[in-house]
Amino acid sequence: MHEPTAQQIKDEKLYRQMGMTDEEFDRAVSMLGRLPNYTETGLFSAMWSEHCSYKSSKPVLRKFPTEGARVLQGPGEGAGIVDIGDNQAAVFKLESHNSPSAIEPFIGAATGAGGIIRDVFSMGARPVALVNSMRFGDLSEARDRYLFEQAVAGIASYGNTIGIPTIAGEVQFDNCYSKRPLVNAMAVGLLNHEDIQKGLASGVGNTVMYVGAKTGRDGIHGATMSSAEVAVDKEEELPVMQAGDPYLEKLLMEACLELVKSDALIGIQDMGAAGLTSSSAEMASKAGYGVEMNLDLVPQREEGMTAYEMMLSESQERMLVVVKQGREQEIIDLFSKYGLEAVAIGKVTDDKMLRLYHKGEVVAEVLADTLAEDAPVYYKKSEEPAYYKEFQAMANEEPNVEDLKETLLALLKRPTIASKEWVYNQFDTQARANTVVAPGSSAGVIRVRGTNKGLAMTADCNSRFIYLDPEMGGKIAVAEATRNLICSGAEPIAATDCLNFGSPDKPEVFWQIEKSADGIAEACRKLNAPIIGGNVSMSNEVNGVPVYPTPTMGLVGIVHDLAQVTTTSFKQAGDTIYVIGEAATEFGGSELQQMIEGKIFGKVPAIDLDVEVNRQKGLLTAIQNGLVQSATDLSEGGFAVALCEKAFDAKGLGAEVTLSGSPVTALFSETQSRFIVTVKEEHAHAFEQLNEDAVRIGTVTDREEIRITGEEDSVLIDGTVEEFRSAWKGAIACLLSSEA
Amino acid sequence: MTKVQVFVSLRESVVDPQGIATKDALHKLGFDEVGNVRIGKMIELDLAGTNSEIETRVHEMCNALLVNKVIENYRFEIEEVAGK
Amino acid sequence: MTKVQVFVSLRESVVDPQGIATKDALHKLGFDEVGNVRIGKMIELDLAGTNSEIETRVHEMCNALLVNKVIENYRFEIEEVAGK
Amino acid sequence: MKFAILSFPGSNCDEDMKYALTDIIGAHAEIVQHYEADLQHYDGVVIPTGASYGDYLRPGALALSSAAIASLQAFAATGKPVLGVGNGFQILVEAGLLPGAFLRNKGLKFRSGKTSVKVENATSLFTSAYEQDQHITLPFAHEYGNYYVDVETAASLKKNGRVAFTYADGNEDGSVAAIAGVLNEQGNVLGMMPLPERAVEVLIGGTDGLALFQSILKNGSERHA
Ligand SMILES: Nc1ncnc2c1ncn2[C@@H]1O[C@H](COP(=O)(O)OP(=O)(O)O)[C@@H](O)[C@H]1O
Ligand SMILES: [Mg+2]
Repeated sequence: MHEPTAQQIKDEKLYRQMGMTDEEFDRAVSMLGRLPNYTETGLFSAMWSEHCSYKSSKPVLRKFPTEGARVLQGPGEGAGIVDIGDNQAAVFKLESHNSPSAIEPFIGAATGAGGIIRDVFSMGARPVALVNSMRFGDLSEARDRYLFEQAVAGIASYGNTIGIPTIAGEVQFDNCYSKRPLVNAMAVGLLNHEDIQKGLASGVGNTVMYVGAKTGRDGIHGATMSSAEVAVDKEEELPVMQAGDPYLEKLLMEACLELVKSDALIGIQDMGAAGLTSSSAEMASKAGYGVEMNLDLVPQREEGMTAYEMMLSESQERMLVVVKQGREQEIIDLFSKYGLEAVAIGKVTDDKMLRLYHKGEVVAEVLADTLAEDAPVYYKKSEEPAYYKEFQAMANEEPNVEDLKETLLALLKRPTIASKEWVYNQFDTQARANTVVAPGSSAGVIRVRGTNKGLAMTADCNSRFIYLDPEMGGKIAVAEATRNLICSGAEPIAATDCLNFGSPDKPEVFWQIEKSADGIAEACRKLNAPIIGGNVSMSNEVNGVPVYPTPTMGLVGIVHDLAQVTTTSFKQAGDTIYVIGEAATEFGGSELQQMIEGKIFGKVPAIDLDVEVNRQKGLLTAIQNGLVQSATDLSEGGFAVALCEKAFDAKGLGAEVTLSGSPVTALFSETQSRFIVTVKEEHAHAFEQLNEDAVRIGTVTDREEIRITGEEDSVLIDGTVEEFRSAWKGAIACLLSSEA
Repeated sequence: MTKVQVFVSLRESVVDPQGIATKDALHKLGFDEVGNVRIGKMIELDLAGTNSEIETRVHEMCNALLVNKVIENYRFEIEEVAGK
Repeated sequence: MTKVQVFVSLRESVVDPQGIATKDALHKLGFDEVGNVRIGKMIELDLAGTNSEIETRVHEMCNALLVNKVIENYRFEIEEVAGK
Repeated sequence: MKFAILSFPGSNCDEDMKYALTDIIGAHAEIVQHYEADLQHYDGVVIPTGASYGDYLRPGALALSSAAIASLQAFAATGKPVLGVGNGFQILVEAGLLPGAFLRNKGLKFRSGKTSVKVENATSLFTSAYEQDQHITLPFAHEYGNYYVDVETAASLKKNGRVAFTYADGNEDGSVAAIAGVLNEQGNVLGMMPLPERAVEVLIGGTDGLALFQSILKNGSERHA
């Protein structure tokens, strides 16, 4: 293949095929002071893609609170870092791999996990747990079942092979995600403060080394691709997928974790999106230096690769490291112990240039800042969609429900509510032997070895609420995540986010982005969860229709004493059952509304963050004082579903409760800031003191039955735990085996 | 019944970690003459029908299920059971 | 370099869960003419040496690593690169 | 007693095993890398689980390319205890130290969780601290847990008390005769898919795995005395 000349690129507007607009090309030309050649045009197009530059989301991200007493590293590096005491810190980030997963779900999801794990150990941290958040169509179509099964298998294969347990996550199903799944992966790591690393290329003359897998022609232009809508029907024409190698990454991880102990190391960064280009340009730009690389020295998997191909390849499991001049051999020896190659491919310069040599010629010479720092920033047009006014004008009404018990059974079978066992039984949730709470409770909890502390983590986002009312929905996403931590006995300490949206060029979509960010920012401030990192994935659309706005929140909390770890399940017959918070008639965006009406509309449940903060404080204090036996937050499906979930894994136990008010509302409304808590009788008084909104509604029984009565002893729900459990447990497997 | 063997291999440029690890192992065992190693699938099907029917049907099966076109190529051989 | 294709299949006596699942899936998709399905491996090696050397060496590789005789059988084909 | 935890590239639960043996059981254990595998000075060898060589080609198979296998075979021949769990079991089988082979799980999926296991032989040096026919609960995590031996071999394993453990309720992965753990003829090599090192603490996976390590220690120190 012959590369077009700079003139042809301009005249034939070839940069457009690389995802660059005319304005962006002109901007590049004026910054460069000349026409960019083919390789240079590739550098600009990749670095100025949304995925690398955040050009249209930057103004929105500025809204987020990023500071806090515990924050050691906010957004900007591979992952954020928060202090957890004892000179240790937690390192984590949430990242999307939506486009690759839409094309090849197994590989896409697997490399998503691989990438976020690299982000974490590139900070010097040992990855200790994985969390994921996924969205798919409702499983009625074969393609969506395939995407779901394969994405789960992909995450499983990467996490299981590298030996990092997946301890929490969420999966929701809605046809707005049909053929356009969302696959977000989060990794959490631990490090000692002194081991914190940054991606800096500093110190003139220091050596730039390439470590890990060889470079091939796979994943070229992945960065620009993941910023564009994917046409799933044209599979053959798509660029070659970058497949992952969890085995190699395990070796790379161990080598890098040994490397960070060496004083020869200056900086280290993962070759993620836009591989060699982004890692070298960003490391130089962040450090205020230049980088010079000889591409002939880059380890290559295939023959005859051009500079363009090498710079834009997204071959996986590669890292760029900068080490002190003269110490190269140590590094080479270190990596060879793990059967890996470390190759010196360049050096740090003082002229701030990214300069590339290939076959003895300079093939690219660009100021690193122009690629990174000075990427364009867009203030997109934002416009309130008509539907929003309409929905806000609607009155809150109860969906009409014939049979309460049948409705509960049907809700328990909804894939979004049903047990996710089918998913997490495919993950090694126990690797590293630190998992205190595995998937199945509110949040996952791991022990921090050598201390009596635990780390709790969860990912949450109810996108139906965000679609109907982005600001309220944004608050709810954060609140739900913190509730999951609180119910596990953890104090939330920081958050990461992954903003999954449609095209920002659509004013309604950009409005959703802005508004939900406002809600998230406010809730994070109120709930003391600074956002220490995140990721943006835009243009999640099929045939021009955007998915529901889905800004997934990943939260991490500290359990100060492992004895305080609390789970969902009932513990003991005779315990008192409390509900915190009253049900209101709020069904907009609820699972019940979607189930009965086949669509969502109206106002979402209102959330008052002051009330939220109060109740969370009261509940956490009660848990920390050892007053609580079990705790659950109310989410999709409302009270009845949550009550059942508390019985499903509690051998030999059931519940008898009495509710007041309209049955449908009492059982199924998704009113916010609510919890079901069980308490030993002797602690009832102390518990009530701390939680003024807690109302006694019944007791845990020693019969595996769920009995809910209403006013005047009317029986609302009466059934065996088994009949509810079997509906809930088998639902997803059943949907997957269905024909057509 | 006719026996059909479908050979599925990874597209060029798709990395084959399994092949690479296997190659390294072969070298360690002293088989230094080994260059590239690629690992693919062999799917053996017993089918009813005339050869020309079978030919079209197998292509359909590969597109529908057996082959992941995003990362894989395939070819197949139809052999008379007699031919065994 | 000579290209060698090693075909590894499960022994008759060993049940092949993947083959069974694939057969069921094919039937679901309407390929009712499909009888037995067995899934094996195709290992492609680039090798240096004369054909007769290669022949002995490939047998050695299969015994040493590529094939587990407890559950698998193998055969292989040596094809001249020219022959491609 | 001094244990070597034999770690191959990609073995990712070697630390877990070391923690169980040292911090919980109180034995002396060191992680020995496959390339430095000189095992003579140890009283027991444990091969941990966790995707050595990425489970590529066949789980456990690529370990055959390591020099450690020869020293492992030599060590086993001395009659000292060798324990392989999960991927460690797969390696023992590929190395010919135990009979059989592993197929993909019947359900074709990686499965992890806890399973009920029956102690079929409580007289071995690995199991003497259990009761005969005792039911215990152990964690497991594997995609190739489907143990295969031909019918005759299965019968003779049973007859000679070489089946250490079977799956007690449900044999979901399809192992022949529900076999979960196998001994070699001399009884000094045990391979098992359930993971005892993940069941040594109330906080984590329960404590049903403790007795296995206690057995090894007890019998080990006796044969030294
Ligand atoms: N993809 C997944 N991976 C791991 N765990 C999951 C996944 N999806 C759901 N879970 C687990 O299943 C349980 C229920 O999930 P979910 O219904 O989202 O809980 P909640 O409503 O409290 O957020 C949680 O423990 C969650 O961690
Ligand atoms: Mg949730």
